Amino acid sequence: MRAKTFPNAFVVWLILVLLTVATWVIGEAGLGGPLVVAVLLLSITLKGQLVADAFMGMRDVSSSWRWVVSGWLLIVTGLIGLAYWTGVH
Amino acid sequence: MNVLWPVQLQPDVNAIATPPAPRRVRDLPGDFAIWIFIYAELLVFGVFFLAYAFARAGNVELFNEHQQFLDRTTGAVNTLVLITSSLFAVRAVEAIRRGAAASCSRWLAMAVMSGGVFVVLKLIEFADKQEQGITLSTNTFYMFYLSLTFFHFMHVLMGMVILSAVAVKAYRGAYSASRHTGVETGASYWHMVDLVWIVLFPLVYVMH
Amino acid sequence: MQYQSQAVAKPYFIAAIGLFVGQILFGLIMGLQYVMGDFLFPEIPFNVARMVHTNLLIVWLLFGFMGAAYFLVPEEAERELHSPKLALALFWIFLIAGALTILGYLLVPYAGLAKMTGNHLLPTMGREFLEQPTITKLGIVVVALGFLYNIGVTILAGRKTVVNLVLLTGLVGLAVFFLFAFYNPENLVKDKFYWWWVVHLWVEGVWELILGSILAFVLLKVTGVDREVIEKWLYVIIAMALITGVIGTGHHFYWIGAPEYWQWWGSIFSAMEPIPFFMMTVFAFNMVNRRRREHPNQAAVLWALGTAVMAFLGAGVWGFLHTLAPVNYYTHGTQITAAHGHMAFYGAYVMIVLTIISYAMPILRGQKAGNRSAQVLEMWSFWFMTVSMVFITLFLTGAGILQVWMQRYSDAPMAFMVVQEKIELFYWMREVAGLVFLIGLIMYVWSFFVKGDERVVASAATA
Amino acid sequence: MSEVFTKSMARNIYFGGSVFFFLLFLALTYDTNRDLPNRDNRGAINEQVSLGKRVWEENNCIGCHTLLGEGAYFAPELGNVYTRFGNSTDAIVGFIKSRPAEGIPGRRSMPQFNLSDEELEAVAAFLKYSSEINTANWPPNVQG
Repeated sequence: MRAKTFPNAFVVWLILVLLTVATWVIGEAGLGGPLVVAVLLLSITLKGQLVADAFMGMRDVSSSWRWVVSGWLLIVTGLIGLAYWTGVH
Repeated sequence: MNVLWPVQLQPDVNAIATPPAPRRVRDLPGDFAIWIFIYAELLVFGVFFLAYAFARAGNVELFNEHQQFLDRTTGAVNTLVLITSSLFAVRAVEAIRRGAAASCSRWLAMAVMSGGVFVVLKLIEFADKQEQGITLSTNTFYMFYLSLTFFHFMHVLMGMVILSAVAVKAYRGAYSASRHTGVETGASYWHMVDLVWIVLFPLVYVMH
Repeated sequence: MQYQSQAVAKPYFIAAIGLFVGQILFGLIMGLQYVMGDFLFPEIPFNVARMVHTNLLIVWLLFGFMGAAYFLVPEEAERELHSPKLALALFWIFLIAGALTILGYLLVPYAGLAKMTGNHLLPTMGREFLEQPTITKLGIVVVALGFLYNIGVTILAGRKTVVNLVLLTGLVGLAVFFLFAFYNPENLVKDKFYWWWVVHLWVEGVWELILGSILAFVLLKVTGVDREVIEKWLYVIIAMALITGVIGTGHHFYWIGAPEYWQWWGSIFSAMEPIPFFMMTVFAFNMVNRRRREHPNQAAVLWALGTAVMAFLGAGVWGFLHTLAPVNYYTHGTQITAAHGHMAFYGAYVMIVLTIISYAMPILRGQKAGNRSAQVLEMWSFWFMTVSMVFITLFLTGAGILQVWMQRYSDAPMAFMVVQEKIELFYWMREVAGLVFLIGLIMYVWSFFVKGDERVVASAATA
Repeated sequence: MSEVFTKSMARNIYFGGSVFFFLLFLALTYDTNRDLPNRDNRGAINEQVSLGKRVWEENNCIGCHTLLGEGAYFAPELGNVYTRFGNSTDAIVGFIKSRPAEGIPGRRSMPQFNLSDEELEAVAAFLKYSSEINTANWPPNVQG
């Protein structure tokens, strides 16, 4: 199983690159608004979880410690979303 | 399965066919002390991000107006640099698990050099802002932009120091396939620096 | 007592307790002046009583820290103190200089004291907590240098335990940051900014290292838990203390003319400051629960646990209450600050000094632990002082909340003195709680003179 | 929890972390000093203000009052006393001068410091200077 992490890390890297480029495109296009914010937050959560799992090695770690990082991501992105939502209203 | 979805939700079919891996559930990689530090840092950054988001909620126009003047391209390139650097750190850990100390040291050196690229790009960005006379006291948006990026910038420098020390130790043969906690410790810290930037870049540079 | 030279700690501890009594007496005078404005006026005006109250606190805590260092450093380093003679000489210098300064406060008008001591040559007087004449400040530096030399040489020549190294970095930091007491620019903002480099970086910085190492030492001794475990937790806790506390200084820069980003930096980092205190509480209880022996000195165990809890409450919880900038905007410089100050100083620093005295004093007097009756009395004094301090804090908090409401937050803000009269009841209750504290303190002092059953002492000594 | 939790790593985090955050503190201090001229009303500091600060210090005013919220909580805040007294240094001088030497029965009273006219004017000038420091709108109202 260890050996199998080789392509994994690379694929993860590729996904991260694509999501980053997508973020950049959204930024350059000047897109904004609730939908875009939601998409970006989703992308942050996905990227963060990928880094945690594939790079930090969290997917092999006992769930309570893993959940600290995942929980951090969810709380931070969730509350950022809430803050942006209150900014709209 | 592996190629399509990198996060293993279920044990791999091949893995079941072959003798099971020695331990499916691992401990946190590296020294537990660094994880106390990592979690503490995540907490600080998390609170800082939320402070940004809620401060923005009260000043939406101001934040939107000044956000567009940030250098998104440099920010995006720096994101790519950091995730690539993180990948190098992953490779370094894989190398030392195989016992390939020289290779581990090389991957670490490449990670540090990528960090150097980040630092240079960031310095150019800071210099540009300095030239425009933008400081922490210009307005709330720039206060957050400079505070968050500078605070993160210092973490990159710190990570480079840590990884360099680990690289030198690896080069000198201090680590082996059975004893390499130091490499995992340094890499874990470096991934945290990456993780934080992954939130920071879209939040401060793009999201509005 | 493992090393003869540890005995120099004894006069330091005795002086500390003596000055502690003085501090409390002046605290009671001030408490009365809050409700009877003309009490002892103009003989001892409030500002003089307060100066004596706070300066005595600082001086006796320093005596306690130095005594603690002289006691634990030889034991940790496994060698005699470099120079017990120097330690004794510095004791007398410090005590006499301290006593003269206090007498100067009480007998000479402050402006006269400034003139007598040549304050115009290097003006450093008249700033909160740093009221000492410049010459006294120089004396403190000399004493601190001699002390550091003595301790430093002993530590570096002996076994370098984590407790000793952390204590040493804390003491060096204490001396280094005190040097900012000599920087007093005419620019008020800069004056205040760097004044905090002494005050904050002491109490929320390097003093926490001293606190942590003394607590670790006592826990090591009374629980018998593996040194390795205690030492690495000590490192982690003080690391968290500095990580949060250094930038946490920013919570003092909100309203003194410093840039406004300190409101964010200060709020975020000081909001984390309770973490190390919380870790310390968990750590202390954990170690005691995992103890490998029943130490005969139960009073010392009680003080150690009490320190951990009260430091968390006083410094952590009461600090957090008003540390966020939007809250602090209304509470800054009110009785809320006083409430926090009282419980934080008592819980963190008074109690840690009493902890090490409780552990060390019987040993310095040739026993392993005080006799049973003495310990029972000491534990009663613990509860009297600690509970009354909780009430002092609660009453001041009540006073502070009302003060904030009437003077700061209300649509029709009232004048300071009008509000003070309206919250008089809380000051009376605080004074009563202060009297209970004094009773506890008297019991504490008394506990040193209680003769007990010799048999118990003998069996404890052989235990 | 990781199986590995070494004292040396804990030590590294202690030293590394403290140095890191102290450097950050120095960086922010540097920026603060750069920004202070915009806020700290240093243009108003002259010899009189300077003398006033000395008078303030050598009479231990901070032992009862707060100044910009720091000090003792026994007597009113003085950072804004100039505005509270109707933007008048004369009112400040008059108040200090008129304190009864024996106090006021049953009430708190400021001591009579017997300051010279020059000192009185100086301390009032110092308090005027203090009131014009940019304190981020603190205190919330004129009562201090």
